[in-house]
Amino acid sequence: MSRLPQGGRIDRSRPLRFSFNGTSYSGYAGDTLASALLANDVRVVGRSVVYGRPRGIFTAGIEEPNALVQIGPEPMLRATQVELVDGLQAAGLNGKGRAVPEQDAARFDKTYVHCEVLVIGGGRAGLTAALEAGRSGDRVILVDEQAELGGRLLTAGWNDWLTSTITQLSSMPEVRLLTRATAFGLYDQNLALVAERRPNGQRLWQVRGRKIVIATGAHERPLVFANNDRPGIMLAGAVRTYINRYGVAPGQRAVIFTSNDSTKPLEADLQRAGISLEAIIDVRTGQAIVDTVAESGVALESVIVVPLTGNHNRREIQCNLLCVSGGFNPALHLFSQAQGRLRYDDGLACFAPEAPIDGVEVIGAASGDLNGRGQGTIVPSWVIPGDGEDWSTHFVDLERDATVADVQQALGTGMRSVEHVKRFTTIGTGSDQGKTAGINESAIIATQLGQPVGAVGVTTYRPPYVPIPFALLAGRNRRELFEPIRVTPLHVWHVAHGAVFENAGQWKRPRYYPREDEDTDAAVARECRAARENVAAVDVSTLGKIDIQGPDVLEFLNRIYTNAFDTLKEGSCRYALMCGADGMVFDDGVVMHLGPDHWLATTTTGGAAAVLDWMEEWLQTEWPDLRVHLTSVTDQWAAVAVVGPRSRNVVHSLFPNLSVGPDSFPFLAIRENEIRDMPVRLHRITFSGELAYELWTPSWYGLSLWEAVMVAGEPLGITPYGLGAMEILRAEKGYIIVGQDTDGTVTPQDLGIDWMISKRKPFIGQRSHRRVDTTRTDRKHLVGLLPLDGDALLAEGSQLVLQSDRTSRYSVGHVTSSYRSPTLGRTFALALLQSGRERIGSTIYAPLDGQVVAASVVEPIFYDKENARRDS
Amino acid sequence: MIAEAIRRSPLADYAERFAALHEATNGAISIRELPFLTQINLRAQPDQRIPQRLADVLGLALPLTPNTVASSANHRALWLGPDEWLIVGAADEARAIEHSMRDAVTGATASIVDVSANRTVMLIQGERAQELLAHGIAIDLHPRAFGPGRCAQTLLAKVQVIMERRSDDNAFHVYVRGSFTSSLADWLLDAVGRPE
Amino acid sequence: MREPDSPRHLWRNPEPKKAYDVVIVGAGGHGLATAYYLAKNHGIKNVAVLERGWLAGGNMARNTTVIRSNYLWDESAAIYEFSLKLWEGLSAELDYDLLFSQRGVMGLTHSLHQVREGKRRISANQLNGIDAEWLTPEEVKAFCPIVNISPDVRYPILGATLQRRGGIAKHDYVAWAFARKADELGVDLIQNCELTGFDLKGDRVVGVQTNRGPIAAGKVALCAAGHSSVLASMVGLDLPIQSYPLQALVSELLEPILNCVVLSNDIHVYISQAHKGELVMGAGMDAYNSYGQRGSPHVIEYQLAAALEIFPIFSRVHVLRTWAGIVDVTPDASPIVGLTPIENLFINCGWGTGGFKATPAAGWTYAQTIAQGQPHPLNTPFTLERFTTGALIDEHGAAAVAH
Amino acid sequence: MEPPRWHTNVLIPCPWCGDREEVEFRYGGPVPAGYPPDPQTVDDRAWARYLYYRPNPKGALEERWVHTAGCRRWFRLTRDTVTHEITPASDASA
Repeated sequence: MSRLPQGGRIDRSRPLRFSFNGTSYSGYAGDTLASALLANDVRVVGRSVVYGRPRGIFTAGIEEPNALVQIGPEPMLRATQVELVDGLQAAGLNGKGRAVPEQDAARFDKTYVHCEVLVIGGGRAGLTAALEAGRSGDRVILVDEQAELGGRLLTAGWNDWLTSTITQLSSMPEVRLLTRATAFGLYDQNLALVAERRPNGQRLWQVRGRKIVIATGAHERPLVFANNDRPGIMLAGAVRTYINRYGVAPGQRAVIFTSNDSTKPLEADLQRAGISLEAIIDVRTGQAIVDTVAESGVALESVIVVPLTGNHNRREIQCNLLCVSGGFNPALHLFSQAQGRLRYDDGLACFAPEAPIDGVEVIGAASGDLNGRGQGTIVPSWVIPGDGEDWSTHFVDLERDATVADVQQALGTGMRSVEHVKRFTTIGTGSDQGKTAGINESAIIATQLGQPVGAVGVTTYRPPYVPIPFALLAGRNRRELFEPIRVTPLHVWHVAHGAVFENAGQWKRPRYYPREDEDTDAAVARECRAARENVAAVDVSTLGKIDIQGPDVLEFLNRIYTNAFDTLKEGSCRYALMCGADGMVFDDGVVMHLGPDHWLATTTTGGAAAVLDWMEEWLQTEWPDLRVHLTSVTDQWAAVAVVGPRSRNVVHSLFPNLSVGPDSFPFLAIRENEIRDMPVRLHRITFSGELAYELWTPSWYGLSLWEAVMVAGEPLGITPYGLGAMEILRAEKGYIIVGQDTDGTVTPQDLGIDWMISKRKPFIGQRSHRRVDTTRTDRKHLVGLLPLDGDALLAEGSQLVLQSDRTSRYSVGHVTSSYRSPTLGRTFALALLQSGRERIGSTIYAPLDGQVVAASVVEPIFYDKENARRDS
Repeated sequence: MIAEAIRRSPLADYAERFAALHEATNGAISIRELPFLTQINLRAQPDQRIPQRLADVLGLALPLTPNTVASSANHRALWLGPDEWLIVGAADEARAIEHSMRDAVTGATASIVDVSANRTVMLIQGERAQELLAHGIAIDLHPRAFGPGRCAQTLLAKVQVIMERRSDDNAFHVYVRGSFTSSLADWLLDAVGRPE
Repeated sequence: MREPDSPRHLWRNPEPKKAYDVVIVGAGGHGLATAYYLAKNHGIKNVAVLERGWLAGGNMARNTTVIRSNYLWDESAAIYEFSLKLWEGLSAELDYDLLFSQRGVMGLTHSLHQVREGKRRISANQLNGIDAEWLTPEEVKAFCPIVNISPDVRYPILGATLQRRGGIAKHDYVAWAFARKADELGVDLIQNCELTGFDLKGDRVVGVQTNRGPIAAGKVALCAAGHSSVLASMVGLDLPIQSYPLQALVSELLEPILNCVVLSNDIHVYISQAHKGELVMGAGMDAYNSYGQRGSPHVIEYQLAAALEIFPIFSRVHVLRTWAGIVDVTPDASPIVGLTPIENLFINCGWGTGGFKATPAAGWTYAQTIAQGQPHPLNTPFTLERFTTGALIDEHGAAAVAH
Repeated sequence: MEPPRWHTNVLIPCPWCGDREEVEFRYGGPVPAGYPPDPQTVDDRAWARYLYYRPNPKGALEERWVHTAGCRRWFRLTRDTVTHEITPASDASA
């Protein structure tokens, strides 16, 4: 055991058991997995990803490149960041993680939070800033990635200031202190994303801070020399942390290798921990370590030291701990993400913020103030030559196993940009994101090319600052909460009556209501027959509904829709079509004239939001002079269509005082009535081609209305039906579904519904119908198809060709809708077919997956061409 | 009075779950549906003389400051847009309010639409109510930014809602469209989470 | 080195000459491929490729490397299938292992609408001689066992299209390989050379101005993806293009787990596992114009929720790095390639999210267009003129998800 | 009484509701040239320009947004397409 007899911030009264690679060990509360492994003399924690070299713990923090572990379902965690808990089971990784099926019950959630000041980093600088901001009464959030506030103070010595500062902050009602919380992304307009580790999962804090204070400190960087990757080689600051904070001696015989003053306090720490200091090799005094030795091939056993002036005076020093410091890099990742520009500072030998950015302040070591780290005078010694010409063990990026030789080769190919070298060598692309490698890479390139480091620059910092689990960004938007679910007021009835549902955008809509032993086709066919032969009902509440009022509504509607509405009387409605400015069919629906200056338009279920936006866009941006007001009332109304030759009987029994005959309540008329206290608006409109009534009532009566329809229809055997039957019924009549029989490339003329295109008034899209392409006579037209074999079902989506042989490769259209019709006793389809109207009477072919179905081209209407049933 | 038997509010099935939530959080969060409130959508140009005439009818001045609410004993008017308000009253007053409002706007360009059944209202209150809502709502709900008398149309868990802070600091009205209501309620119940 | 055969030489870094027969603006994949095919197929070697930043540092460095040819319309299918055929021989052609892996591209559907559109695409592909097949949910599971086909999710999988010949390649290697071959044939690749203007004689372009001085040119070929509008505006040419950020991300390295490319149009996600082991994922485009090479985090959050619907096994995998490329999008999501109203000025842009997979074919056909001064048969449909006539090639269905 | 402003900077400043998250809005794109008073009189080329050509500058762009999840008002603002810095329009007209 290398646990020191005393000291550290661990709780020795709380021993914990854990296992690593199947071996059991013990540690204490307050340990990280890394400190506990060191305390148990576990020196090799993994193998490197490319060369399989043994690797040990290298740092004490987030920048760790070597000690990657898998814990349960979570791959590639840093042992230096994992808090020890009882029963922890970890396994070392060789640079690659494993995705395993999720079995844990961890909870990942998100919350928004606002503050005047967000301080990132709970070290001395961050705490000071938070205290100052907190005293003003501002809302302050202080986040820190560690389990305890204090940052480097936890290593450099706990003191009264820290205790008293935290006490003061905790007493401020508008100050929130978040530990175990890593700010990993800084976005436009001061949005910070913070990942907080919680007892049973993680939380994503989406923080909007009016001001953001970056106090993220600095990362120590290694020196680059031959065989600089052996277990036992560790950043000097990490050694201090293990001794002081965790009460662990990471070795027994130490050598310090440094280029700056920051290692001075380490000397006393080592002594206090009983670690013998064998030598201090300071490049500033003209000495360097040029190689390391591990006779047993695993962990460090000695280092080779030579004067930099020549290697004739070589000496070997036995040691099992090499404490390395190459200076410090301010942790500028977040500043850079926020579009802050960096400059290279020759005196500090690091990149520092060039200029402040609005709303973001950088303080402490992150700002380039390295006094607190005691860097002092630094002689950056970016690459230390080895014994020979071999640079293949001078590791620049430990996680990616990339060396100076790799950088040299990249430059040899002609590459000059640091971004190219990064891609060629993979330096900086590991899960540590090159926190200990990046600046060294730039400096090595600069050295090799004889350029200033600042001219080479660094690769762009991109979020996240630390690896973030997919599950945290997904949050609770999983499974049924992935997207909101919309249901109609009748939904409970549909569920209770066994409906099979279909997703229609966000809506859940019944597809059919199977009875015992019925398959889909049988259920849909039964529902179709009921609508054609008897009476049936369908929930159409999902239709978009827009209330339109004002003196200029008529003019507005005339401009928006292809139809003209001048002749549409109050108390009547009309099928209506709208095009985009490009002349292509955009949506359809029914326009209802309800009263003086009062109209209502329905839209397709999927088009409701887009159509409302579209109408508002024209009103607000192009036609502000039109006095028209729009109000979305989609959810105000439940709507039930009662359909079929006997629908009149049902409606009559529901509304005994309403005259429902064909003359008194004709097709396209609207009537107001009520069932007991339930107000109902009735419309003679149909999407099935049958005699039909669409009944609207305020949504909270919807269920009662539907139940009343079912009760009134029961003696006749009324049948509820779903989308499956609805689609067949409408297709038999040649009624299109926008988005299925159209695809954004179809004009009303293509659909053969010229009668809906007014020639007497301008409307949106009209001009586009005169373009060269839209006036072609060989455009694709909507046609009907009847397979020659009435049992053969054309696949929806099948392309169409003119010859039956397999050589015919030129598509002349495709099948848009295709069904088995119980009414027709055969299959049929709708299609978009080139020059389709001229091809009526001919035969075309639909090849798919080796099958070819022949079909004759017919008018796109299969049932009741005279509309006798509709108008009956 | 309308026969309740034929009318059903979107959250009729949630009473038990809401009660359980209240209990599980020791009252720190409670959710209750306020069904069937009268809601009238008003569109009118504020520069016309309509506001004054409506003020007489409703007993309140239409709020002209965005995202604020004006109240009288019986009604509240929520600012929804520069020419749009939501007039809220007790249940079953829609016809009466609509009628008197229509009289008040005679001769002007205005639109009055009964949208009482378009949205239902959830009363979410308790000391943790704001924290719960912040899980899904991006605007700043702190009383300094969103105190009593404030309202906002925004997104809650991707669902369009109207938020209104009630006079009690810890109480919010959430107006949600009927079709989204059960989904939003499920989301809220899940958001409360488990004790840690 | 990790690749024993990784190259010792890729390109020279020459100073620009005073004049070239052809100046290509933009050293992305398309620019480099165009230069290569100009030299190789047409013997035009006095060519410079000018690059504002570092070679292949734009969308070529940022894309998610999906290669497929299963586009809907004949015009698109023809050029993308030609491209796929070139990909199939490209490693040999360029003497560089591009890690081209035909592991199959599966397009999941979660709605009856997308099922219909998927079958429509398959039928069209089959007519065009492009391999395409339909998979039932069970077949999806068999093809890619980690896909969740449970009906207990918000949008269950209803089936999938599959192009087995589709796959991925290593984007950097593709750029470097084209660059090396072009360089070998005498093409000058000039980095850190920013175009600042055009030299015109009447309606004819005769050269360009750069931050490294004027360069005379017999012909100038624009090839700058997201920045096409910026370049074209320097010569007074308007393009029906908008530039949007398209975000992508990678995970840490994982042991092999995902054996194919998976796309989902309905819930906007696409994902593959690269050769090295990282998951590479793309999202939908951000909604607004931007050249900022960064997007909004909510896009990534949605994307990962969508990915976990399909792959719950990736729950604890980590996002390592996110970024955005700038894609140039046309009104019909099809490219604009060919001549311009200005003599000797050529344009290749508007590939939107499909640029990477088109790289060899775009280079091949654009090179011929430049060399011969008239469109190649495969890029003929993609003229600017189509926006006037209305003869759009609407691939929105195919590109609704960016890949 | 001042209109309430959310206490922090967020992406899109609705001239009515204040600064709100981008997801509350729909992007209307660069402000197009106005709708031709009589489209029937413009030629195909000019009509194509109206339909398909919009400014796409690298830098300041005047564009439209609509606050779909809020007040449903269309409005203009100027946004830098590189820095994403936003300058609200001087008035609330769309």
